[in-house]
Amino acid sequence: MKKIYGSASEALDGVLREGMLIAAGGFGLCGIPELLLQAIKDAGTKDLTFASNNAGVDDFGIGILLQTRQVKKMISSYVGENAEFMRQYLSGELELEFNPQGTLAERMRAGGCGIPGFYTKTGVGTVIAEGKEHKDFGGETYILEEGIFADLSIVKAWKADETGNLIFRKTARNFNPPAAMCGRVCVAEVEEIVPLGSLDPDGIHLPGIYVHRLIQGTHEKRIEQRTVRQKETA
Amino acid sequence: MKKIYGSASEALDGVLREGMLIAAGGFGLCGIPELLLQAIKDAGTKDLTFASNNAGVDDFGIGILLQTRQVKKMISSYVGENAEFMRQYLSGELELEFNPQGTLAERMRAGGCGIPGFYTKTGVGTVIAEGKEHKDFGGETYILEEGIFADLSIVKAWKADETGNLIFRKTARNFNPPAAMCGRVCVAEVEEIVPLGSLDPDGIHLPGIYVHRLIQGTHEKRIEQRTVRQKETA
Amino acid sequence: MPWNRNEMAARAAEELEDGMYVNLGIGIPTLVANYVGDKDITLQSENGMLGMGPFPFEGEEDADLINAGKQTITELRRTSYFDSATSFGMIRGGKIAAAILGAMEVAENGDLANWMIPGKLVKGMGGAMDLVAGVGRVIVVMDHTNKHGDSKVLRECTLPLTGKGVVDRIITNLGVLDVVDGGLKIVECADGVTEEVLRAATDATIV
Amino acid sequence: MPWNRNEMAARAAEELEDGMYVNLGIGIPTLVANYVGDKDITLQSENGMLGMGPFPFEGEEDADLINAGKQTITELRRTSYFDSATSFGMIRGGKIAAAILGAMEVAENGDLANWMIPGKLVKGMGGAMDLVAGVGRVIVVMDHTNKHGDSKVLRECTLPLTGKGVVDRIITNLGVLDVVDGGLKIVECADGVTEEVLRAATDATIV
Repeated sequence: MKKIYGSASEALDGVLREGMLIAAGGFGLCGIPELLLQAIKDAGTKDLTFASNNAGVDDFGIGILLQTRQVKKMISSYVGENAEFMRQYLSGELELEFNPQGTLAERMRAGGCGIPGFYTKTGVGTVIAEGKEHKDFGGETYILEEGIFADLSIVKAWKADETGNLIFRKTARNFNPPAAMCGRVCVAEVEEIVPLGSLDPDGIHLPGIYVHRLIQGTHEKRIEQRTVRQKETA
Repeated sequence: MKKIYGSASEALDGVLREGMLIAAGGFGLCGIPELLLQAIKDAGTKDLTFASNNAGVDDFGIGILLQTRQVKKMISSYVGENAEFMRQYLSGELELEFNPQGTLAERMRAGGCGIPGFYTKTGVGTVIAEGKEHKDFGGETYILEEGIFADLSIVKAWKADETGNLIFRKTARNFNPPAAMCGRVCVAEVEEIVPLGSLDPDGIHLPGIYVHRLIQGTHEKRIEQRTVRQKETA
Repeated sequence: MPWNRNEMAARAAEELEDGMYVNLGIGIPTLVANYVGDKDITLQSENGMLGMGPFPFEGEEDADLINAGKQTITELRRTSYFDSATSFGMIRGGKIAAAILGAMEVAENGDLANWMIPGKLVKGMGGAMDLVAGVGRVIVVMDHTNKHGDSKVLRECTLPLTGKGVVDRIITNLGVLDVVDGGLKIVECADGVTEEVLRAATDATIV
Repeated sequence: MPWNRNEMAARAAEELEDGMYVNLGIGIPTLVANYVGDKDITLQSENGMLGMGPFPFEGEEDADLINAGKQTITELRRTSYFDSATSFGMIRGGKIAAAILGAMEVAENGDLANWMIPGKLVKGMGGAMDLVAGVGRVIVVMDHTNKHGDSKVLRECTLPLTGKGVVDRIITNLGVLDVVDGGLKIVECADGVTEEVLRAATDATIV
């Protein structure tokens, strides 16, 4: 049962279709499945809905699929830093469903864990709560949020073994595990596929059961806000 | 802000009270907070409710608190291997709330994650579903299960640093992370407290934010079912 | 001649396909692992492990490494460990392709009873209710009749249920039955067992 | 003389106690980290990190290590990383003792608006709604008035809310106010600011 594919395009062969819901990992430009996004652009699949915390920037991340008008709808918590996004949104070409960031992450995990709905205090009394079921627990009001069940997950990890066990690096983990969990099919791109047995079984961040297809590639890993401090001189 | 205490009894000082709800980690006798359970026995606190997958055996684990009649109620998925438990239960001295194992684990995580209720398919159409709210999602029926919000969590880990970052070993992880999450106060016992900075930040299983008090001790780590295979002779 | 325990396990192993993640229950299901042959099967242990290995050699037992039956086991090169909430998340979320479980009773509508007998000591359902509710395919392996010779394959379960309409396939010492619309369908008879014998031993609608 | 940005941050830092886990928002709240002194404070970055360190030295930036403002940062010896679901689990679950956030408007009942202005470009709430709903104590740090001189502390918010009744304390350039029954209570005035000046600048009930 080979999970390793030769390229992002090969790994996506047969799983892309118009109008599908794709859950994508990443926060800002950190830990995004950049190779798979490029392959989706190359495939030209249209009318996609993305559940993704952000929408990338104009020329990187999901932004490249906005330029080609492949995205119909975004389910996100924050879509700043993207002029093309705003243009399409304001002109009505692009649908947008704002989710609070934690609600989005939990909705992905819930979908992956067979939980179709859960209650949260987040957003009670705000526009987010409109039209949602309200329910009291212990005298406090919560709203019902639904699990996300995606057709496809695309995620980026640091290392994998051939069975798809994944480890992430620092804050590049972010939405990748919950996004991976909630897809019917999950394709992962990694910086390095290591020999079976070289990952610590106690240190696996995402077990291979969640990963159906796998590619290794070279990542640009662009930095959005380069902030530094000066070395103090003695 | 010191989290490290000198002994299990010191770590529990001021947090035990009669009638409280305690979430305990462990599966069978694997990864149980054996030192803290012994200290609760020594403290003699009564009318305790335990959310714990199992109830130990007669002379180890939660079993030692059954012998001293300190337990009023168990919330568990499996309570075999314990004659004293059965005696107290059948005589009406002990209350028992069965939860499916996955429902119990998720109820703990939910409590720790501020989720007062979630829907699951587990138990629909069984005695477990009686009296619980039913709700349809996508044409399928689910039942509402509530988060567990414990007064105290007691867990056992392998290693900790002084800030309470924990790592577990192999299948001794089990219920420990979700149990730790759902307590208002969490006390952890570990085999070794290692110097700050010696745990890999990418490999922390349970961040120190969940751990309020910490002890190091020597663990018996009893094996319940010793099963082996024979070495093939050449 | 009906199948013995090992033959039932071997037949159950035929249900498993390359690449599957599988949960095996206690008893005959545990034996299934001996018959997977060259197939690339990953076993889940619901207490928090994927890639369960065989029992350890004597002296190599590890108290921190047990399966859901609380037996000492070993790890493999593919093994990963995780907590119980994550473990049942993958079960509930349908990530486990198949569970092979024992049963006390199975009904023709797929109802399963395998966790309690009223009036007897109740040990608990453990992870059984989660497994039957969540995994992709539930295969029951059990003797066709109980020790009194009564069918364990029934029109309706008499015991408290573990899950409603959850069983896909039943493998017994007499043969293999599928749960289909309107009742059970005979897929296969054990060697030397005729369809008549199987029907006669089964207290359920066979379509 | 009203407090400047650094003085507001320094005042906000007084809210933090030894051992606290804290989330700092973007803007003035970020400066609070400079004033915690010897106190043992652990900063959370909601994209999946506890124990956030300072900005890296030039040339040591790591694309895999950013904060919730997408800035490059560093780790500490106490650092742990986790996924976004876990991160917001700890926020929603009340494990973070305090959040210090900026705001566009705060009302006397604790309502907070800090994520959108209708008719203007909407970027999204990010993690703000989760933070104000979940953390133990919400402290707002902001200028008392907007650039037109109008009070940002109001009887009722006019902008879409981030959270309802969520703010505990407001620290502005003019002083410190607590949300209490019936309105706001003056805790402290900035150096050289009189209670009369603070009242006059505040378009809300002061009790």
